[in-house]
Amino acid sequence: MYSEKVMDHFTNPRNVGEIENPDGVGEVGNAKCGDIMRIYLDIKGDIIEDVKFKTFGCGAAVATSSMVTEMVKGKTIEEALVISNAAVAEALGGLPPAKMHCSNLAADALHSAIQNYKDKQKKE
Amino acid sequence: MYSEKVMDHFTNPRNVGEIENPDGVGEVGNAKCGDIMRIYLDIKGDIIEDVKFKTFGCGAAVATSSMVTEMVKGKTIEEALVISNAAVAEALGGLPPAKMHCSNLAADALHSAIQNYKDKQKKE
Amino acid sequence: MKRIYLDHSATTPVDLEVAALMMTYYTEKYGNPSSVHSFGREARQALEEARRQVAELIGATPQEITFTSGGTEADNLAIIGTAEAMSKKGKHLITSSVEHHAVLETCEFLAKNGFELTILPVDAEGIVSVEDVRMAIRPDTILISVMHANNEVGAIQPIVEIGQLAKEHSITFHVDAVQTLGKIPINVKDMNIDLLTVSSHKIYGPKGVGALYVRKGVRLAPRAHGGSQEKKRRSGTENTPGIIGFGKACELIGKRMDKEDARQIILRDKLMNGIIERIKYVKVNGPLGEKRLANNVNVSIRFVEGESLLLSLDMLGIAASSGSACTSGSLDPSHVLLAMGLVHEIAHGSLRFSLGSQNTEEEIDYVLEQLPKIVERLRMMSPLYDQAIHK
Amino acid sequence: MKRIYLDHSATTPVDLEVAALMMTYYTEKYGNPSSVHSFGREARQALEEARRQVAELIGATPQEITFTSGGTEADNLAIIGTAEAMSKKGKHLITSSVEHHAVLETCEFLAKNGFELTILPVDAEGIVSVEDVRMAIRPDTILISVMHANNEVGAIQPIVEIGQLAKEHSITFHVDAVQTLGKIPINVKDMNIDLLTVSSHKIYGPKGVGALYVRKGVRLAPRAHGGSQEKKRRSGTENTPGIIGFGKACELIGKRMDKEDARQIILRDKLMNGIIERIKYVKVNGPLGEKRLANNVNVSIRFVEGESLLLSLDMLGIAASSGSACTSGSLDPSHVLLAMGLVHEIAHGSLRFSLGSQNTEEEIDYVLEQLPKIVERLRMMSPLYDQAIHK
Ligand SMILES: Cc1ncc(COP(=O)(O)O)c(C=O)c1O
Ligand SMILES: Cc1ncc(COP(=O)(O)O)c(C=O)c1O
Repeated sequence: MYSEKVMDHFTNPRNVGEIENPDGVGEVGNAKCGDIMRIYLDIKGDIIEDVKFKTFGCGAAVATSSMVTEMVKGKTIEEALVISNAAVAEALGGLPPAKMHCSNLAADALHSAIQNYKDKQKKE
Repeated sequence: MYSEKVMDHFTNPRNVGEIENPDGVGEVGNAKCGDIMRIYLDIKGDIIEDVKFKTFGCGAAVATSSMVTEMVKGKTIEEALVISNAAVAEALGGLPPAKMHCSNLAADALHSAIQNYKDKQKKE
Repeated sequence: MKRIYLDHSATTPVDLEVAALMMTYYTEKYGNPSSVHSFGREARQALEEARRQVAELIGATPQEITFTSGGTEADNLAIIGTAEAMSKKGKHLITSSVEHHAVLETCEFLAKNGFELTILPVDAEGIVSVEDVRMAIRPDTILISVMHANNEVGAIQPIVEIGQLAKEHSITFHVDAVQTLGKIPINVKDMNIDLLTVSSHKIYGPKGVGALYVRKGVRLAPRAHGGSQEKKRRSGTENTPGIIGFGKACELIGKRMDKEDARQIILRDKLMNGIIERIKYVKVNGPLGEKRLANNVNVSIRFVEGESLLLSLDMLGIAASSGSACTSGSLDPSHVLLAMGLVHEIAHGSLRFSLGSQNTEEEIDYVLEQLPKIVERLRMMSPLYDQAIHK
Repeated sequence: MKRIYLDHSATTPVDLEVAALMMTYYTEKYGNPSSVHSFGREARQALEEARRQVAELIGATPQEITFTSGGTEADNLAIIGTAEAMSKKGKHLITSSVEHHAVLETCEFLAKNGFELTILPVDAEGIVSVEDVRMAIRPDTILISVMHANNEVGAIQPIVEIGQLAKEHSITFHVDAVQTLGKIPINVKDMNIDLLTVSSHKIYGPKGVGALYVRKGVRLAPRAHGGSQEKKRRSGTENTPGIIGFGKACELIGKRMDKEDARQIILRDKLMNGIIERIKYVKVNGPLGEKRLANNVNVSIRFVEGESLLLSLDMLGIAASSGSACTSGSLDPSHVLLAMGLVHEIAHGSLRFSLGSQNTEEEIDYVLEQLPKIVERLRMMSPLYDQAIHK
C-alpha cells in the first residue's frame, strides 16, 4: 500500500514534538475526518530555523507531516510557501490514490503556520 | 443418476427385437420429444407368450421398455393391463425425477399393444 | 518474523483437510456436475453431500440450500429476490443500521428504486430493539433483514424474538449469519428464519463460496439467469471444489464449535481486560458477556487513529482491523460505531481483534505487551493527547 | 478403467501448477485483500497481478477487468448492467439465437421487464449474418450481444464486423468469449468490443471465477451491492485464490495457444472424419475449417438418442456431451441445433466431443474403435432405424 519511504517516515518520524513559544503555529484538518496536523515554526529573519509537528491521523498523515518538516528546515519562508501537498507526496515516492486528498495536508499546515507567523509580525 | 438396475437393463436389455406377425403392436412417444417405444406381443388365449420391444430414447426409456417386457411375459392380459408406468419405475428401483414423466412410457406402450390386439379380435 | 493473525472476522485460512479435499476436485474429479458421464456424476454426488453438510449445521433440509459466490451475493439475492417476488404485496423493507454493507447497500439500492426502507437504530451496545421492529412493521412490509451478530462489535441480535414478530405478520425474515455460522448454534426452524446468509471463508473454508438458506415455500426471484443450476435459483456452473470445501468446513467447525467457543471466550476476555488494564482512555465497543461473539474484541483507543495503530501492529507481525475511515478509503469511520453513538474522533481510533482456532495465549500476551508501547508512541505524536491531558 | 475426457467445453481440469499456486493462497497467504496488514497486502498484490495476466490475454488494461464468480455472472452483469445504465437512451437489445443460456435467458428476463429484444437467426452452420445485425439496429438499440464462438457447435461468429457496426452506431457491444479465451487470439481494442465475458474453468483454471472486461468509459450499473470491491462494480470479498488461479491459467494458456491449437485441429479432424467414415447416416453440425473452434466435434447420429450414446460411451470411460433434451432435463433438444434448422429427432441424436490439452491420438483411436459398435447396438434397438433402412 505505502511506499518504503512513507513507511520509514511513519516509523521514524522526523521532528515530532512541540516548540515552546513558537514564532508560528498552524493546524489543519479535524478529528471528525480523522486527520489533524499541527506544525510549529521557529523563524529567524526569513529562515525556518526549527520546525516540529504533532499529528493525529493515518500513516500517510504522519509521513507527510514528517516529510514536510524535513523539506522546510533551513529554508526561507518564500521557499517554504511554494511547497505543495503534491510536492510532499512526490518526495515520499507517491501516496495511494485514496490518500492523496484526505491525508495529504501537511503543506497546508505549514502554510498555515507561516501565515500565523506573518499575522503576528503585522500586529507587532 | 440412474440406479444399478436401470443401468443393467440399459446395458443388457431383455427382449429387444421384433415379432413377425405379432398379435398386437403398440407405439407411444414421438421422435420430436426424443422417445419412441414400440412393443410387440404374441398372445395365446389370454396369455402373453412372447413380447419384444424396440426403443429410441434415453437410458430410462430403454430400461423401462426392457423392464416392462420382463414383467408381462407369461402374464394374462388382465394382469398386464394393471401394470402402470409407476410400477415399472418402481421395479427398476426408481428413476430420476426428471425422467419420471418424459421417458417412463413403457406401460403405455404395452397397453397400446394390448388394445391393438383387442381391436384386431373384434374385427375378426 | 512470526505473524499473529487476529483478523478472523475479515477472513480465515482454509483448513488443511478442506484444502486437500478441494485439490482432488480441482485436478482429478473435475467434472461439471450437470454432465451425464462419470466425471459429472462424481462431482454431482460430492456437491450434494456438501449441501447436506451445510444444511445440517443450520437445521435445514438440503433442498433448502442454494449455493452462491459468497455472503454478499447471498445477501443481495435474499433482499432483491424477495423484493422482486413480493412487490405486489408491498414495498416496505425493514433493516438495521448496523448491518453489513452487503445488506445496507442492497436495501438502499432498492430504496432508490421504488421501495421504502426503515433503518432501525441500535442502542449503545449495538443491539436492535425488538420493540422498534414491532413499531416499524406496516401492512405493506415484505421483508425484515437483521443480522445474527455484528461483524465489527460482535453484538448478538434478538433474532428469535424478531423472527416471532415476522412470523406473526407473515413477513419474510432474512438473517445474515455470516459471523455466527459455526460459532453460535443456529436452527432456522426454531428461529423462524426464512432466509439465512452464510459464507465459507469465515469458517476456514474457501473464499468465493456462500449459501442462502431458503425455507421451503418462501417466494424468491432468481437474479442470475442462465443454465438453471441450483434449481433455477442461481444459474452458473457450480463452483464444485469450493462448495465441497465449504461443506467440509461446515462439518469440521460443527464438531468443534462448543469447545472452541469456550476457549476463545477465555482468550477474548484476557485480551479485552488486558487492554483496559494497561492502556488509559480506552472504551470497549459492543456488549459484554453473553451478548458478545466469542471471538470479538473491539476497543476505541482515544487520541490515536486506527490505521496508524494497524500499521504499527503490522510492523510487529500482528494483523488486526479498524473502523477508521482510512482503512475503508471513505471519509467516515465505521457506520456501526457511529450508529452506536460514538463521535467521529473516537470511532476513528477503534481497533478490532477477531480470534480464530489457531490463536494461542502466548499470542495474546505478545499483543498485550506491544500494544501499550504503540499507543504511547502514537499518543506522544498526537495533538489531541496533550490537549486532553492538559485539560 | 482409463477414463478419456472429451468434454472440455463443459469444464476442464485445473492445471497442476495453477492448483499448487492456489493452495498457497488458501492456506498461507489467506488475507482479505481489503485488509491493511501484511496478509491483506500480499493477497492484494497477487490479485492485481492476476488482473494484469487476464488483461494481457485479451489486450485490455488491468483497470478494465472486473472479476466475477464465472461466465454466467459476467454475462448477467454485462447485459443487465448495460440495460440499467442505458435505459434512458433506449430499450432495445439485439442478440443471437445460438447464445449460451446465460445470455439468452438474461435477455429474455429483460424482455419480460420492459425491454424489447431482437433474437437474430443463424445459418445452417450456426453463424449470424452481419447483414441481419445491421438491419436489426434501431435508434433505441442499446446493446448487441453476440458470442465469439458457440459452445455446442464451435461456430466462430463475425465479431469484428459486428463490432464495427456497433461502433458506428454507438451501441454497447458485448461478446461472450467463454469458449474462445486462450483458443483464439482476442484483442478487445482491435475488435471494438465494449464488454467481454471470460470464464476460468474452461481454460484449466478453477471453477467459480470469471471476469468481465469493461472498456474504459463504458457505462455499466453494478448488480452486487456491498463492500465496494472491484471499484464498486462487483461487491463481495474477492475469491483471491480463485482469481490468482485464473490469472495463472491465462498466462499458461496464452503461451501455448498457437501450438495447442494446431495440435487440436489435427485430432479434431481425425475424430470428425473417422466418425463420418465409420458410421452411416451421420451429419456434422457446425462449420468446417477456419470458422470452427479447434477443439469442437459435433455430429448428429441418426436413429439413436444422445443420452443413450453418452451412457454407452461412459461405460467405456469416454466422457462426451449431447444436445439431447434428456441431458438437460427439458423436453426440447439443444436450442442451438434447432436454430440451425435441425429437426428435433436429429438434434436429439447429437454428440459433442470437445478436446483439451491432455488428449492424445490414442484416445481418439479408441473412440473411433468403440463408437461404431455403440451406434450399431443402439440402432438395432431403434424403431426408427428399421423404418428408415426398409424404406
Ligand atoms: C456480516 C457479514 N455479512 C456479509 C459479509 C459478506 O460476505 P462475503 O465476504 O462472503 O461476500 C460479511 C463479510 O465480509 C459479513 O461479515
Ligand atoms: C459460451 C458460454 N457462455 C457462458 C458460459 C457460462 O460460464 P460459467 O460456466 O463460468 O458460468 C459457458 C459455459 O458454461 C459458455 O460455454
